[in-house]
Amino acid sequence: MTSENSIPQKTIDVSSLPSTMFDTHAPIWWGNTWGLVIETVVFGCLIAAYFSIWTMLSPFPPPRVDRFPIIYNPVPDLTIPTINLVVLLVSLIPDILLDLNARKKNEKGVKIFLVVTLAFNIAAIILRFYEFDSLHFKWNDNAYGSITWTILGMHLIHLFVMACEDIFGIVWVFAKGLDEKQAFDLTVTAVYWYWVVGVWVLLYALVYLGPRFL
Amino acid sequence: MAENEQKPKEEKDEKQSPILTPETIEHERRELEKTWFEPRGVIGWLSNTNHKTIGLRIICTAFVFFGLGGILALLMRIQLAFPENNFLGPDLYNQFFTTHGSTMMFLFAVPVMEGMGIYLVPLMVGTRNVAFPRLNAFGYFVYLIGGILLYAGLILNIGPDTGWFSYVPLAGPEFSPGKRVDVWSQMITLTEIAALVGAVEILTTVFKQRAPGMSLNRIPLFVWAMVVTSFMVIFAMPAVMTSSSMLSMDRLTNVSTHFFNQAEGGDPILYQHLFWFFGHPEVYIIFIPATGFISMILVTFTRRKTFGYTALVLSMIATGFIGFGVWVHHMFTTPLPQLGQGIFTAASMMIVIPNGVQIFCWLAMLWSGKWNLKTPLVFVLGFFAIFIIGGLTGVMLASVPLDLQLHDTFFVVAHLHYVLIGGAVFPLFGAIYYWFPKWTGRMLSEKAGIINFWLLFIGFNLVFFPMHILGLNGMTRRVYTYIPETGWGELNFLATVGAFIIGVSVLSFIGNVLYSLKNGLVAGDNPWGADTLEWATSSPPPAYNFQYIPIVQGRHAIWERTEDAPVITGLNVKKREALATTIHDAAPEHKYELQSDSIYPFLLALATGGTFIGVIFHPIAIPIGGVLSVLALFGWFWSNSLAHIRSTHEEVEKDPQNPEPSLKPVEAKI
Amino acid sequence: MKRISKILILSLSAFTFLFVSCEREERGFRVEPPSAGRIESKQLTPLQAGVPTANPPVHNEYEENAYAMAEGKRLFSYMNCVGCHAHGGGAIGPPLMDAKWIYGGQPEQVFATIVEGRPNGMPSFRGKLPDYQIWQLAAYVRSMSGQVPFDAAPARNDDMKAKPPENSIEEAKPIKNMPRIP
Amino acid sequence: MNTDKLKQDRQEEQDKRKILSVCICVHLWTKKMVFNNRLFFVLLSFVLSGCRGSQSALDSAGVQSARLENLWWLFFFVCGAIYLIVMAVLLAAFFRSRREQKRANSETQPDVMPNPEREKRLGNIVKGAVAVTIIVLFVFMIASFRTGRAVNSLREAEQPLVIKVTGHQWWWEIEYQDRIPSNNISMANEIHIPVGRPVKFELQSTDVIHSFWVPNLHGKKDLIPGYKTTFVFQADKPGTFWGQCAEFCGHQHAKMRFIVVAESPEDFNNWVVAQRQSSVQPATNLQKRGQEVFLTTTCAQCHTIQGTPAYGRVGPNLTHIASRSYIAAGSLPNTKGHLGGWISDPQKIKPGVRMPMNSYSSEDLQALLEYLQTLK
Repeated sequence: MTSENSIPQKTIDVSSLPSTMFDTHAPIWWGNTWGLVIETVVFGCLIAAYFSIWTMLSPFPPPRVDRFPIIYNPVPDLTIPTINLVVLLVSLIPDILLDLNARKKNEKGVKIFLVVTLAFNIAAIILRFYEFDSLHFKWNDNAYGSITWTILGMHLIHLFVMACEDIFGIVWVFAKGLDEKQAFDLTVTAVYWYWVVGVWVLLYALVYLGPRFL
Repeated sequence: MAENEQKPKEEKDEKQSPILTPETIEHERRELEKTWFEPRGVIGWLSNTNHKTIGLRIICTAFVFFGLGGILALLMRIQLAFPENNFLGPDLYNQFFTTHGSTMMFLFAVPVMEGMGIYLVPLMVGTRNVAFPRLNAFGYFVYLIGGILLYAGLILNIGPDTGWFSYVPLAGPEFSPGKRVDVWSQMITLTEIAALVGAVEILTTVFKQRAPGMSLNRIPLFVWAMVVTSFMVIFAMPAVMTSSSMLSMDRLTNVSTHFFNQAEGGDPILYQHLFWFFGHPEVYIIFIPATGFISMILVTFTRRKTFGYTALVLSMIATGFIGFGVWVHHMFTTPLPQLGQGIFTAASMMIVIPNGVQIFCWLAMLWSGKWNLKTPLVFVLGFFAIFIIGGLTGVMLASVPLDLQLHDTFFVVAHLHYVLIGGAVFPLFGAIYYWFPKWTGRMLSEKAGIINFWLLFIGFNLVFFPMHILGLNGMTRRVYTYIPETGWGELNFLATVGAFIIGVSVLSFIGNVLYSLKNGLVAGDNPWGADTLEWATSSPPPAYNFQYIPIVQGRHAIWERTEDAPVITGLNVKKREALATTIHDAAPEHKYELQSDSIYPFLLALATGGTFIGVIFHPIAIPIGGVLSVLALFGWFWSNSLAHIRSTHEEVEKDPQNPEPSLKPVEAKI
Repeated sequence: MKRISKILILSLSAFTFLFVSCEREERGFRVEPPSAGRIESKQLTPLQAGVPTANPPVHNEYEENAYAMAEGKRLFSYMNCVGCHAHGGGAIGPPLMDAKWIYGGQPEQVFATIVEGRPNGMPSFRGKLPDYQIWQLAAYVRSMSGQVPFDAAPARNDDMKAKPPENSIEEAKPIKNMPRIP
Repeated sequence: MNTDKLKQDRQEEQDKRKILSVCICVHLWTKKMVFNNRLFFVLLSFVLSGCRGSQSALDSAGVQSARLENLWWLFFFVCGAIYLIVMAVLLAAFFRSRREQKRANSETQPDVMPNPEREKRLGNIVKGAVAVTIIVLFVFMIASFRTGRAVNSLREAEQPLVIKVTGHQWWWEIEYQDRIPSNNISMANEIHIPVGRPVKFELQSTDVIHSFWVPNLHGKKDLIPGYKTTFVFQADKPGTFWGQCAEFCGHQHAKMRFIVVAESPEDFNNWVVAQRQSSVQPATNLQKRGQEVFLTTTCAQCHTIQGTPAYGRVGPNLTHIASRSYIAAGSLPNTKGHLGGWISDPQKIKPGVRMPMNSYSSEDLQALLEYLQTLK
């Protein structure tokens, strides 16, 4: 129908349509969402493995007897993990503001909140490394150690990815300014961060509160 | 369902622009040709992001792996032809059957379906390219690296030898020394990344880039099939990635976790659950696209509209859902509670219902249509004859008591080949005969096609029908030999003969393809008189697919098109722009620019693949690979799309060669 | 296209040739034992502790073969070596996780120790095990102190964690300048 | 009366002849068909071989496998009928298309607005077919549920004989446990069970996952390391039945076989008594030399012979090796020649097996074989 010899009789001109739309209208938002669905399923599998290992071990977590100090009820410590949880939850505030500023194309606000978000992100990464100690086990001690390290590690990878995205955003905005496309990308990145924080609330409850209170 | 009178309302709001003149058409065509010019040279080849090129690459690569897997199967059949045969020995045999199974599942069946989807879906929904062209290229390279890893392993004597399921503890660190299983698990992770990437592409493309007017109830059935498949991929593949990563971590140097170590609280059955939570949906991930092929082929070759469109769509969705609830029927012989067995029996039998609905709808189409009995339709008829046997033996396997006898015997081997070859490979061959003219502009030979079909049909039944009886006679799976007292020799010999007939049939297919590429009849735009949008453009389609995005007025876009239907103008021809439409009604919403060609997807794939392969040998690969991957990603997002297009424009202008394909102007008579 | 395929083929074949000598994974079921054969050390007295060997060290091919070392590991528990040496930690017998061994740590010395037996409890396995299995054991024993390529050494067991897996043990360094006990 | 009897006899004779002649005719006809028609032969052999064979799931010898067999035939016939019906519909559609519309080609006007009445009629047929499918599935489900319950009901029905089965790579360790430890019997790859009494198997594995399967008697059950599973079955007629590992377990998965000997309770008791004996002491010089070879070389490292200092627990218990009918996990008949070949080069017969190659002088080997042959 579009070959040379048949000329279309009627046309619909779309040249006046906008070139960026936010949220569910945009393909990239959908791509990001599918990615998050995949990651959520991965965490779902890890949670299933966690419970499966729970049923295999009794008591759970198993007493730590092969290393000093011996701990008979090695439920994970709560101090650093809770601080990290608070850090992550508070980081939502600059991130929401970043989201709003990007929508308003407010370049100055975007710059400020990008840096603040990155700072929170890096703080979370550093705290995460201390968090591993509060588990009392190493990954190769037993299956409990393996699964908790893996859950924390998987989440740590997401924190790293976010840090890279933030750094990229900062470099771009400071070098090239805030164009429409970049503003939109920042809103999508914000969705990713909401997910990273949201999934951590559940994982925190599972890994740290679960053995203590269930 | 009233699909004809509903047109998106937004269309009327758009201003009607003046009628196009031949000059503007020609001018815009030249501009599009420049904008969408496919880069040349080695770097160009590696950075091409056109969905048709990538799709064909995936399909060709998958067929190469199909051939390799088939050669392994032939060697295995020679080993089993006689009792106490010494052709391969257990070590090679175990490597071969593992590689055969893994190849056919991970390197052939899933990728070839994804490849068909990546080629056809953007054409069928009427858009210029997939939503994330660079991601698409990345997916292909990751898949290729995974496949090369498996076969390099096999050549270097590190071929995996624990079966395509790699159950622990056999595949665990203690009983599989060396790197063999590591190669397997990294191959799995790489190919699953590729599959996930393809699924994200297809879902986003279908959700946001359909041609105006293609509301949800007008989407072609193959596109629906790919949507359901992609959903299943997104929910199933992460499970196998998790289990294969856990297996790697259990095995790898300096990691040595205890996920599957019973003594330290791990659970070998956890692996089976995770694996089969993926492993059963995998079957439908392979089968549902094939049902899409069948629905498309039947419409074209019975010359009638789809019978039971809604029922077919719903039954595909139902299959997708129930497919996740049946995985335990692979584990009926493990210690499981009775209640669980009952539930999974019921679910496994329930999945017959949607498949039954599909088959009955197709039979109704065949009953009421006018048959244009060409090779694609012949392959679909072969599908009926074979797949239904596989489906019925599947019902037998769903029953717990029968499964206790049949599980892990050659009966299961027969069943799964009847389902996968009958259910996926026959429709796939039909689909290739159907769409080959679209890909290449030339028809495949009909005569060779019929020969191909009969050889495949006879050979297939000769190989796999006796296996039912062998299984009932007690022959278990994955045995490298058997003693003469068992009396399995004759039927096994018969099966080996059949395997060679299949080999000849595949050779005839390859011959047909190679011959027809140069000498086939020239196909016009629409040689089969088909109904969907991909036949509305030239064969092979231009890089930009459609010069003007068409408006869809019915389920059968070409058949139901009125004479005065409008087309879309106003997309920027100097940019790689696509039209985004609303999810439900596919009304035009906004335009947006697709990413341009880039070498970075290839570099990222190299970095990712290098990390996964390197970590088998040394943990240092993780930090190095991680940094390289991040660098590649920075390059990926940083590289300006416009700069690249400008350079290709110049390249085209310098290039005296006319990029237009020169075909003889003779139309084939079908 | 042609050029690309040429490059691809070339690089693939280079890759293949690069690794063709890699025999780490070979599973020799009916193999000749490493060249040394039986070590014929003529012992006049059982007291020959710490005598340095004059012969050049024997190359035990099994130390580069993952399958052979896994077999050695299996034999280590089958032949009840665990009973005295524990999982390398030592109990009744000396520990094997360090490289400072009374009767020498070279492959042929380990082989000789297993074949001949040693005073104070180490039994002789002469004739009780085929030579090739003793070589497999010797390779495994050396892997416990990280003296074999770590990507061929056995990984962890599917049982209680008694020690870190052989493939993650750092290579043990003999302690130099230790005061000699006369 | 005499004549009556005579008549009767003659009548019977005639009947017999008639039957015989019919039989001969059928026989000749079959023979003719068999020899003249290869295809028929192939089909016949398919059909027959389905119900034959020492290791066939359809040659049941126990109450459970009989139930499973019945369930199989129910599924087989119903599924077969469904398949034939669908194929008939397809064929009918083919001829219908031929007859009514001749042949279509790609220029045939597509039927975009089909006759709504016909569509509705077809729709109703499809709905009916789906309904029938659901009913058939429901029947299948009920049948399989009932069979499953019946098969499981044997558990704890009577005082079962308890046998402990341990899977090793690649052989089966069979232990009959008794309250008095010295009465324990340790066997390898051969299970003796009394006819008509349920036998409870306690299954466990020491290395990887195996699966315990005797097709003639019952389905299979996995042996998973760390899990203890039980499995009950019963043989209802005497015989020797093959069993095989059904879960891939490494190099020699194919040759991890065993036999189940079902015998009358008296025979079984005799066998038990014989197995509880210690090993036979060597009588001749050659046998004594053989025992010496056994005890001083590699053999004793892995194998036990009760009554001698050989107490290795790695390989099968050889106290009564000569009473077994197969060696090498059911892959070689137990003859002197096979035993000799197996001892000197097991890696040729079962590559990868855990038993090492042994290089004995021929005299030593002869003596060893002579000794092992006496261990009834």
